[in-house]
Amino acid sequence: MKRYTQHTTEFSDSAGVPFWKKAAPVDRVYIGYGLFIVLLVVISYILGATHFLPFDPQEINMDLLMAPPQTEGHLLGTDFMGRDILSRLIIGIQAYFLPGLLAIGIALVLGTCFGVLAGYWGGGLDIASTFLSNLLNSFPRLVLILLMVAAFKPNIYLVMAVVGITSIPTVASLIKSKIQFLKQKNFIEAATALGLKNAAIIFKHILWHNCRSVLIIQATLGMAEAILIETSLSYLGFGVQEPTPSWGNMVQSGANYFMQGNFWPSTAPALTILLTIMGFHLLGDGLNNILERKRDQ
Amino acid sequence: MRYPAFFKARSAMKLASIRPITVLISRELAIAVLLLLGVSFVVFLVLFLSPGDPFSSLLKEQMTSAAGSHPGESAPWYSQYLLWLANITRGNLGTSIRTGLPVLNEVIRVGINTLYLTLGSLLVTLLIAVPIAIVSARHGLTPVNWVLTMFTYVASALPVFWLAYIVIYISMHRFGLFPLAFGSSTQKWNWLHFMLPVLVLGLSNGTMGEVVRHMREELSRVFSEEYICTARAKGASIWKHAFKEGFLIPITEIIAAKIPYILGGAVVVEQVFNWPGMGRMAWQAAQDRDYPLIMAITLMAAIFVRLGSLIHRAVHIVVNPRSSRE
Amino acid sequence: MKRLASVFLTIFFLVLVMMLPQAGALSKEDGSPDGGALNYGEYGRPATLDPITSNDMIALRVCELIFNGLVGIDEKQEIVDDLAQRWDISEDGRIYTFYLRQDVTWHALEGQDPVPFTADDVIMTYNVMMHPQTITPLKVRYEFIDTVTKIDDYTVRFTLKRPILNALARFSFKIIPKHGLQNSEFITREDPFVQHPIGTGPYMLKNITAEREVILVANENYFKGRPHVDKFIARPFADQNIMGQALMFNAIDMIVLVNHRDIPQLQGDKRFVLQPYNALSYSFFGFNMRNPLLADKRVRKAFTYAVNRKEMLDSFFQGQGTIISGPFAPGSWAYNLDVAPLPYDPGKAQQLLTEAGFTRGDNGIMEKDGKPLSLTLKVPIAKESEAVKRVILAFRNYLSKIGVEINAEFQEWLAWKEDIFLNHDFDIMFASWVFDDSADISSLFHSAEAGPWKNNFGAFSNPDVDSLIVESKLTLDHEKRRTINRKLHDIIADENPYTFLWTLTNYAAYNKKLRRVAIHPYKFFTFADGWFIPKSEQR
Amino acid sequence: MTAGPVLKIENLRTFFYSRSKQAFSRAVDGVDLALEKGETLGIVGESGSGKSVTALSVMGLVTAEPGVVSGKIGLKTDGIQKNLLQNIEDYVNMTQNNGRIMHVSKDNRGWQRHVDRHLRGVRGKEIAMIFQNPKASMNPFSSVGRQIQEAVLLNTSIKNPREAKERALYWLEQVKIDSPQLRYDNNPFGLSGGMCQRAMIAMALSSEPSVLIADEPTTGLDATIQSKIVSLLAELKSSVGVTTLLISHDIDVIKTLSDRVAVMYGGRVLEYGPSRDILSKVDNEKHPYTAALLASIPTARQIREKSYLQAIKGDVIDTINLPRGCRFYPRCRQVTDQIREQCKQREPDLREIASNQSVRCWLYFDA
Repeated sequence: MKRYTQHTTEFSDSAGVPFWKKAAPVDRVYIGYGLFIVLLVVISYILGATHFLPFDPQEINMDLLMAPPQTEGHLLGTDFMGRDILSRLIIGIQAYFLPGLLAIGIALVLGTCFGVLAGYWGGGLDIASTFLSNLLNSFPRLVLILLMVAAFKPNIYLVMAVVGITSIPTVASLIKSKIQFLKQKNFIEAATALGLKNAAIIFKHILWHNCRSVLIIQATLGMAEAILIETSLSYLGFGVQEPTPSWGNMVQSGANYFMQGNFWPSTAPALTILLTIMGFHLLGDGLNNILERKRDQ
Repeated sequence: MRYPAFFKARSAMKLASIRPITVLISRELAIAVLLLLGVSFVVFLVLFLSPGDPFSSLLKEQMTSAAGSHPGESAPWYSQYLLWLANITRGNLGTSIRTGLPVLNEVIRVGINTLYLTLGSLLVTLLIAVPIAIVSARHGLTPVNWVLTMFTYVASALPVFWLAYIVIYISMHRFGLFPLAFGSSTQKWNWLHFMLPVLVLGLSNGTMGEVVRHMREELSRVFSEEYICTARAKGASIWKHAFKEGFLIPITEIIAAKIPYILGGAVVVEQVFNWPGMGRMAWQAAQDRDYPLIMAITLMAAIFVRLGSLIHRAVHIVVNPRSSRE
Repeated sequence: MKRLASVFLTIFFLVLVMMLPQAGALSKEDGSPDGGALNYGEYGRPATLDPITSNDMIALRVCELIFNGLVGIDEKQEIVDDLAQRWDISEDGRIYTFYLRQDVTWHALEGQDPVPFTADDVIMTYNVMMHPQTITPLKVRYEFIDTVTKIDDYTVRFTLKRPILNALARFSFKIIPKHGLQNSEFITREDPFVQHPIGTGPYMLKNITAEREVILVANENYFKGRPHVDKFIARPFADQNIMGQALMFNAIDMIVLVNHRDIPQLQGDKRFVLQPYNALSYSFFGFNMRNPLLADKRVRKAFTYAVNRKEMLDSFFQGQGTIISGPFAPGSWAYNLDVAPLPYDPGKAQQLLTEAGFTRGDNGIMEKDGKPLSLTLKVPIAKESEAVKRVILAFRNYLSKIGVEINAEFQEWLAWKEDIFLNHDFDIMFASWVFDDSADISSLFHSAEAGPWKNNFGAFSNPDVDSLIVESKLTLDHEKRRTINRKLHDIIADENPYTFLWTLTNYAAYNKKLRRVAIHPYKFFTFADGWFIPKSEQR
Repeated sequence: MTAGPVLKIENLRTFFYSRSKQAFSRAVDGVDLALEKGETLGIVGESGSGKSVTALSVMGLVTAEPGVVSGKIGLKTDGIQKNLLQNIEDYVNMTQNNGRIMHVSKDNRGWQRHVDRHLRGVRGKEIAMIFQNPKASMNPFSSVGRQIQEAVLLNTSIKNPREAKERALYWLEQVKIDSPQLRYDNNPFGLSGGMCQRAMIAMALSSEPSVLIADEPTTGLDATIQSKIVSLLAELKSSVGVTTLLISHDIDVIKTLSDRVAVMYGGRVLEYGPSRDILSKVDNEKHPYTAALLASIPTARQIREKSYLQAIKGDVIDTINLPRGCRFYPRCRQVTDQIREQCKQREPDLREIASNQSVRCWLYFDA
């Protein structure tokens, strides 16, 4: 079987082609899907914030425990307290929103600092920040979280701070390699020769113009990370606690009935997690392909 | 006349080419030791800052004998740390608050189990991800390997315990097999008991999608290197030439980078599959605030991570002589 | 919940009031076949296996197989001889003399001759238990003993500080061997004995596997005759759902405590026997009376009225339990059946709050002098136990209906303990207590017990209760105590320091192959030497 | 043995697709060349004129899509005689409109697989190649000697590793690498650029090929080393006498080494003939592009007088938006009014204007 790739000539002027048209169709699908998920997340957030939900997510219905989908208007059924699963799914994103942002914030800000110190000034700072990065990398994230839980109290913000801190090395190494690449191209020397101040070079020319996309991609991946970690922690009992709904604790409590053949209460949130994380990952991937790798051939 | 000179020069060359490697590897070792020191310090710091002063109980005997004073009060933090460190280097990690067993033995015992699980699932991850990466690096995204790639993305986005439940459910109701790896002393040993947890963790440790992407990028980058073109031009196998840079180095890189993630996933998988490993013990220790135990587990996990990256560095140094110049 | 019970169990021992459903005289010449193995699943693993330092249920159950006490208990809950053949009690009830069996030997280590059991072991056990370096929850229980003396190798005399009721039952503590300990003065968890116990019981520890399975084998020289089942294997599980499935899949033969959510599934399964037994513990919501809002009896009572306990019991526990009104085991001599549990009556609750001076605020929350009735409920995290979550959530829900806001805070176990018992930083807490075997509630409700790490965490204080408790402790007359306790029950039910919920019926599930199973409510394996598996079903 | 060229390229077209511009770049657009046995054919032209792509197309090394789309490359040596682009039509679908290619589709994977199979025994064995940028072209993870040894083992009758090593050492000596035994174990990064290029040449020659393609062998090297490599190549040409396709933008190199020369521009051969005639004499009988190229080389006098260099005005043609007429027309300075319309409208053929010399320019013939 032969698979032909189609190429059509175009004799028109091609200078002004927007970047999304340059993207491979696959990347466009990825980004489209990712943006769709982000949109859903934002919509859920707004719906949750304005209480525009099919049911009150906290409303307990003792007569309707573990109802299957479509029962009495509960589109996705009810959970072990007879609460509406759909409403809880919608509002569940809020459990990740601020903690996730905290993790992302820590990772991006400190990671960028580390990266700039290591890449821009180099020398001893480079060695020191590489050492610190390696040090942070030496801790398996979940084990470190368990250590923190043992030492302090389990709290989603503490956990997310740990997630953020352990993500620093990734961001730092990306920023560092970016700066080293720019250095190789004599970009920084040229800028210095133009009389620009260090601050201007770093903030405007390096971070804003060249590292923006890297940071955006890392932020999308960070959100996915936060959701997955919280899910694992929920299983271990240290995640977001009732009555606040989070997708993680919904899967966990639903999974208690999984073995008895009652799949739905855990499947609905698990699929939500799956689709959302896929969305963030694919968005990051697509952006990476477009913005970072395939500038042009 | 010619040969003696030749041999002399050759041996000199050999020396020159080998010495840097041993030097470099020992340097890596030294860095690893330094990092472990750092890890121990961080662990110490976390517990030191935690409410409840876990160290006074840990170091009680040493402190009183060393400082001759009441523990925890007069001793400054650094002497506490040094004492603790000295104990560790002597192999004395204390005894578990919960069971009274020496922590070192306990952690080594469960550590080995976790190592099986970790390495096994790493193997699973690589066995699935690498072929997909190779195929898509070589042939681009065809529908088949696009589907496979998506599969790896799905796998890495699944909550691991949920997948574990599904696998257990299916294996019980479909195959009539109860997938508990350990705790089966009266049952006949079945390799599937071992395989399922490894498979679940391998699939769903959250790294597979990234492994595929990394391998694919590295491989396609190497395939577009000029020396691969040279290799093709001289009729040699490009796989052979791309092996070291496009395969060996990225794989050791992945192994080094993903061990922490897999160890994290192991915490959950060990719970579900009743695997008597470090993760399960860490969870128990976190609940009981069994400080000596959780410290030892964190250290042990860090040792695993450092070992992984040591292997990576060693391979990198041995394979790539350029790095000896860097 | 069970976890909590397991910890407090060691502080309050039980009154053995429940009649066990299966009974029957056992003798070792009963013709039942020997052989077979019993795998049973436990949620978690035992920390230690000796009877002194251990404080979890799992270890307690294993100890029941390995060790014996001076006296034991039969299936009718009556005290029978065990290591002591017979005993004398002095007229004034202060001197107990035990005449020990002379045919008892300790489990022999491999290649060694069995060591005979003597009075020295009993005396050492007592001394070790009471040694200040020994950390054991048993200590408080035996403070009533003044001295112990050895009369001869097979006779021991205990002198009590003062005569107490039901003292004989307390001599059921497990005896450990003198030659077993590293240090014969005290025992810590670092002693190898705690992991490799030697006892006199029907089973001896073979080994603890790398997977932390505890493997026990039949003691051929057991003084009551060799037990029938060859092997007991305790298997630790880390996930209750998986443990339930393991039973269904015959990977294990018995679960000592079945999760309530699994009961319907097991009930329909012909392969298993579901055996109910009373948990001998009760759940409650405890109020912190340091909070001025909760210091008012009417508020506390309003809360109890507002909660539909029946509905919760039916929905979450399949109705398997009894709603209680006081801190005594229902059906026991101390329980006052005249005090009925408060009914579910939100209207009455509303009314009581109004009486107490609360009015509905703007946001629907009751308030008094501008202070809203918004309380913090602290609960320990129990992984996978959604029964606790359900009760908490339902409680919130019921109270919100009468305008009380409850902020549930799930805390890690140790942090929770600190907050409740040390810092007293809570308004309401949820927990369960094990019933005390002599119906002694002094540490719960006596006002002197309100300090840090003491059990009157809510600082309940009532002069009548105080005096009644003291009076009850001093009396030796059973009938008189009964009257006092009935009075106590009445006052406490009225004062409502707790919202008493229920005592649950627990279930053990085991494979049908196991025959003549009699179960002790929480020690579980007390009668295990009589269990057997028919030859045809031994694997 | 039959007479005729060893390598004959006919109507070779190699296209690239630019996704961002959504259009083709016609890197090589109908090139005809013939390489006689024993001679050195030089291809000269600015960067982007399609020289290297021609060489890569011969070797089947074009990986970008769609790649080689049409043509015929006949290889006729002692051992082998085949069309290197055999069955290319099976893999390519072209639609033409008025002679212009509008649409191409290609089963590139199938083609690659086919080529890899088809060229087994050709690559290395019959045609060896030297690349520009020698340091990047040697495998950095393997020693220089071992890479040569590998070539020997793969492409010659020597199958014994020890013998192959001897042979590799011999070739290292042939390319004037001092103390070859020492260098044998060196990795490419340990060698200088010139040294690397020598090793590359040794590697190419060690396969004892019938045709050697040298793709910009001196580019990327220091000037002094360039001249050394050129003289080495010249020496090897006389001593080994291998048939060579030499590609360079450096006219001096071509002049020194090649017997015949093809001047390429915009994917087309504009002039083709003996290098002596084309590159040395300064007279009018050449394509304006060649003249411009020659003029851009500073002569000794120019350097002495520090006069301006005569660069060719304008940019190298964009092979995406090709003009209808002559490709050099936009930059041509010799257009006369008489032929201007023709230059604009129609592209001239490559016609013989003297013995062995062909030119593609309206100046030399009528429509």
